[in-house]
Amino acid sequence: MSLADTELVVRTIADTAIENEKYFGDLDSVVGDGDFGYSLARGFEKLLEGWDDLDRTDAGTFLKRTGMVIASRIGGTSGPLWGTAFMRAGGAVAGATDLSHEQVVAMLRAAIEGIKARGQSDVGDKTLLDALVPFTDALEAGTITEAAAAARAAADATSGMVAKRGRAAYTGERSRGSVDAGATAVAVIAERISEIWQKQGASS
Amino acid sequence: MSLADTELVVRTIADTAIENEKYFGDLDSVVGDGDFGYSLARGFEKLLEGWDDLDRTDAGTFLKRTGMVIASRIGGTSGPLWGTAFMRAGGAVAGATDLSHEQVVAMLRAAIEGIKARGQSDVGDKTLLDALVPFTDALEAGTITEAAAAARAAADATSGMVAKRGRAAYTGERSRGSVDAGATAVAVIAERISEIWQKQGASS
Amino acid sequence: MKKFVNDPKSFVPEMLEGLALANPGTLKYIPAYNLIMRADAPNENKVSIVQGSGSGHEPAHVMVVGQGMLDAACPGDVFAAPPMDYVYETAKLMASPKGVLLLVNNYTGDRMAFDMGKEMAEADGVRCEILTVNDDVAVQDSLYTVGRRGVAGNFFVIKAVGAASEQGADLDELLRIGRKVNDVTRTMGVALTACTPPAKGSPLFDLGGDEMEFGVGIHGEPGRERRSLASADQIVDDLLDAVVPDLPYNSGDRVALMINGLGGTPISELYILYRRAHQRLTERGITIGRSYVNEYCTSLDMAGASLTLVRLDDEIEGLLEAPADVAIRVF
Amino acid sequence: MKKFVNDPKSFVPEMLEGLALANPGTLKYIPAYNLIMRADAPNENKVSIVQGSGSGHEPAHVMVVGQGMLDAACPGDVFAAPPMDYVYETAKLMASPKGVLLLVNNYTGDRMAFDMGKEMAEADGVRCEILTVNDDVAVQDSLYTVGRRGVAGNFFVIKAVGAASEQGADLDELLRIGRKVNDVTRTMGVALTACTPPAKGSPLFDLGGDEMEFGVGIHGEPGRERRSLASADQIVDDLLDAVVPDLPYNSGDRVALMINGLGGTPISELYILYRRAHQRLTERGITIGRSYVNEYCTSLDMAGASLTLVRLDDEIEGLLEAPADVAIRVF
Ligand SMILES: Nc1ncnc2c1ncn2[C@@H]1O[C@H](COP(=O)(O)OP(=O)(O)O)[C@@H](O)[C@H]1O
Ligand SMILES: Nc1ncnc2c1ncn2[C@@H]1O[C@H](COP(=O)(O)OP(=O)(O)O)[C@@H](O)[C@H]1O
Ligand SMILES: [Mg+2]
Ligand SMILES: [Mg+2]
Ligand SMILES: [Mg+2]
Ligand SMILES: [Mg+2]
Repeated sequence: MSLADTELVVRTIADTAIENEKYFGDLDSVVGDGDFGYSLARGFEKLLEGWDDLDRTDAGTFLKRTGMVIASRIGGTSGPLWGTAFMRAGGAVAGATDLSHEQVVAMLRAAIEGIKARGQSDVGDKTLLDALVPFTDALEAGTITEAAAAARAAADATSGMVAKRGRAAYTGERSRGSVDAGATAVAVIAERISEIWQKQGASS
Repeated sequence: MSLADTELVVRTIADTAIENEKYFGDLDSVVGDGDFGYSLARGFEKLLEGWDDLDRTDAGTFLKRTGMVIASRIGGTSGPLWGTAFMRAGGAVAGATDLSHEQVVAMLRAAIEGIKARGQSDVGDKTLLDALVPFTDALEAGTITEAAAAARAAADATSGMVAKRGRAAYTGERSRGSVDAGATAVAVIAERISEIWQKQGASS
Repeated sequence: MKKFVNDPKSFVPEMLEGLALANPGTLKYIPAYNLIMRADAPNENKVSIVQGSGSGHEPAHVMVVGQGMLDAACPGDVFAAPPMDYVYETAKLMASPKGVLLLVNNYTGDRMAFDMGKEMAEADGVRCEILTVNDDVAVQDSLYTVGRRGVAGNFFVIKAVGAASEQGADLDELLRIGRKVNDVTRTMGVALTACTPPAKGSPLFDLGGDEMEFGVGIHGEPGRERRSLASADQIVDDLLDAVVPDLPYNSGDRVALMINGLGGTPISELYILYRRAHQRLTERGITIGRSYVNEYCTSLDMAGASLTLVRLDDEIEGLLEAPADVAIRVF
Repeated sequence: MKKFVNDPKSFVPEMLEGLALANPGTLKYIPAYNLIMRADAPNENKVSIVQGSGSGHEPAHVMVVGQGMLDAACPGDVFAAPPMDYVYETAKLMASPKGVLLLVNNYTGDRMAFDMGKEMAEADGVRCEILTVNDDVAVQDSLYTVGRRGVAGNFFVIKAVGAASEQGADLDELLRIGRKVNDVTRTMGVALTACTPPAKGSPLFDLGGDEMEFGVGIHGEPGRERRSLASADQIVDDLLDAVVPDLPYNSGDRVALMINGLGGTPISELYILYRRAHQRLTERGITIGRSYVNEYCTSLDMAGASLTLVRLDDEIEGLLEAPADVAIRVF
């Protein structure tokens, strides 16, 4: 994965978050407080505002800078969590410009560990981890298309879970029956990346 | 009209007001503030609470006492207006126990003058006067049945008028298109009295 | 009906009982006349200041009884003027050698109740004067109407005469001050939703999702006209266009600016309105000497707001600045 | 959406700008960090007290910045904790030789933002301590949750540490006082309607005409359980049954009793709730030393209320009694 590819992935995440502001917000309003879509959209807008000036020395630096903008500019729970994820991902590939498949997986594992530490959460708590971990596992074993499908299946399955972290946890048993907003956002983003990746693969 | 008849009329007014609380309130909420039914009902309930102790020396005294309870216990615009009407009616037949047709008409005229003076209002302002005056005119010329019909026709006709007094006046032209609550209450009460009068006439 | 209520018939008495329970030592409640009074009233060294009106406008008027404002308030039921009896009994109870000032917002029912109550109290030897408040520019004053309504601007009249009476002003002086404040006060209101009286249990009128009522009073009666919903800034501009030319308020004037919530609008939104009003008035060369952003005179749970201007001079500003101690407080 | 709003994205900044315009001389607004601060802060003779949280809870916390309460507040967007940057910048700006006390209502987002912001400020040499508020009995504290939420009881913590810091208390002393107040404070809330965030434009959840949410927080997230609407008295009894045994509050205790409106409920109804709560507590042998009936911590336009008890002792009562001067005032 070239630096341009990494840029494209981050850009795709940002675009997807901004375009899905209302959808993500509606998901968060079922048992949450409805601000998830708004928080992500405003934060990624901030990222795009300073897009051209982001340090692109290498992929690691680029991801770290991205994480810092997000952590310092997005509010709510998502700012610290997503910011930490990007910063840790960058740290895992410090100095590298072209990333191997193994490096991409290692980077995702670092992001996951960052979220777990910052959020004091784990797989099974009905959070974005419940889509991000299956996504990473599938990517390690196969293609981005397979990974996106895994993320989607896992996100849909959060509907059967009871939330143990995040605001939804306050509603206890009532959180069962609707999907987690963060996990679904991961699935939507993964599908979008997979789609763009295929087009780009075809054209390059 | 015997003292018992006078009592029956007042009692019928009270019962009708209490039974129609919601209807009268809904009428007042079209361009008014919705409290008309509530005010009348609470006031006449108070009257009935002390019903047995009302001074029944003669019809004049009985009506005056009724007016004083109403004026001092009903709030809103209706308390002073209806209270004044009953007090003036009583004053017009002071000392009398059995009332002639002429005395009944004179009593109603006095009530009307009282309302006009207290409310600084007149026929054409879209108030209860626009039913009460036609009712009195018709009663002077004919029967209670005819008078009740006149009150009903006049009350319905207030729908075409623009309010110049009362809270409805604040809405100006927008008050056109709905009947006046006070005028309709007069019509409903007149119809009820007419009905009871006929049954009673039949039984006595 | 989405309300905290037991029996709608006991809505007002229960509220008043709660108010008295929450303010032991300073307020007294007399159930027979819906009366909330200062525990230390009447004070023979000051004119007693009394207001009654319908309920449903809280904090007006029962929650501004206290040192520096009202000596007593005798509200009627929701949106209904008090019966004249309440006025009469209240005036008698508040009788002070210096007299009683009865404040009346200009509505037919209130005027009649206070006229009759005053006459009865005077017959008992109580010196009373009535001061009428009519600050609402939404109502065109003409021969055919009962004149302008008294709405949120009422607060400034109470505050000014309340302060002056604490300073020992006599009844004539209070009448002068009250009229002077009323004369330089103008208000206009807008409703985004209709309110729900507890006894009715449903909204007083239907308002479409994209409509608002412009020029409303404080009783849930419809306003001057129905308009399409507009932005907060546009609404403020329209309110100012009605209020400013009415007195008029001119460049060089110093004013008090009040954004009053009608009961269902959160204070965050009131500050959004305040911001625009402050900016626009400043652009017109008008200085905002005092700011008021809160609920002062409401319509039950109505979402909406009113904008009030008071032209200040040293006398009025001094009275508005004077201390007061009433139930609506934060501490 | 029945709201006074321009662009939902500017809801918070416009509100803050309005707040600063209405309070010239006492408040300053710094747009870059949503910061509302006392114009005279930081004061080198006192610990600076700072709170941030999501917006939509007004008057909390931006409208209780002022003498005797907060030195600054840095809110995030509606219902979103502030970004850590805001916390960091605010802590730096408020740096006093006596230190900075950061008050945090216990929510994941707020805790993370303040933890990160504090670390960054400390790296710059600013002495900071975090005090967490968690008064909501609706949330069962367990291994599986993030613990109890901080809701309206927050007001008492702010008031107490605000007063103590004015009296010169040092940072450790403030931590002791704040924890002590938090430890004797319990709250439970109920919602009759869902609130409408400006950016969403529609209610956060559907609530039937005869339903209510029991045990709600202050963000419009659903509560502990949905119940059928009940009378005001019944609701108070149920809230007390949750709150009183939790500390527990016992016969002989002296308490502060707060009925807090959630934004869309008029104050008249709050007093109806207050009445019952006062009566019931008195029956249980509990003395109400101080009463608070108003909006302190809201959920935008939600109709609803919360009930808070604080067990008083001489120290706490003295601090609650101390004077303060903040933007939510009537004069
Ligand atoms: N402690 C946590 N660890 C990991 N993810 C979390 C945690 N708490 C919340 N989340 C994720 O964040 C999403 C909500 O984000 P956001 O709406 O910004 O938070 P909030 O409004 O609760 O502060 C949830 O759907 C969940 O996926
Ligand atoms: N000035 C007046 N003169 C005569 N009748 C009036 C006057 N004002 C109002 N009314 C009558 O009273 C009715 C409304 O009564 P009510 O609801 O008690 O008054 P309010 O406007 O104070 O709420 C109107 O429908 C009208 O018939
Ligand atoms: Mg959320
Ligand atoms: Mg009416
Ligand atoms: Mg009325
Ligand atoms: Mg949030």
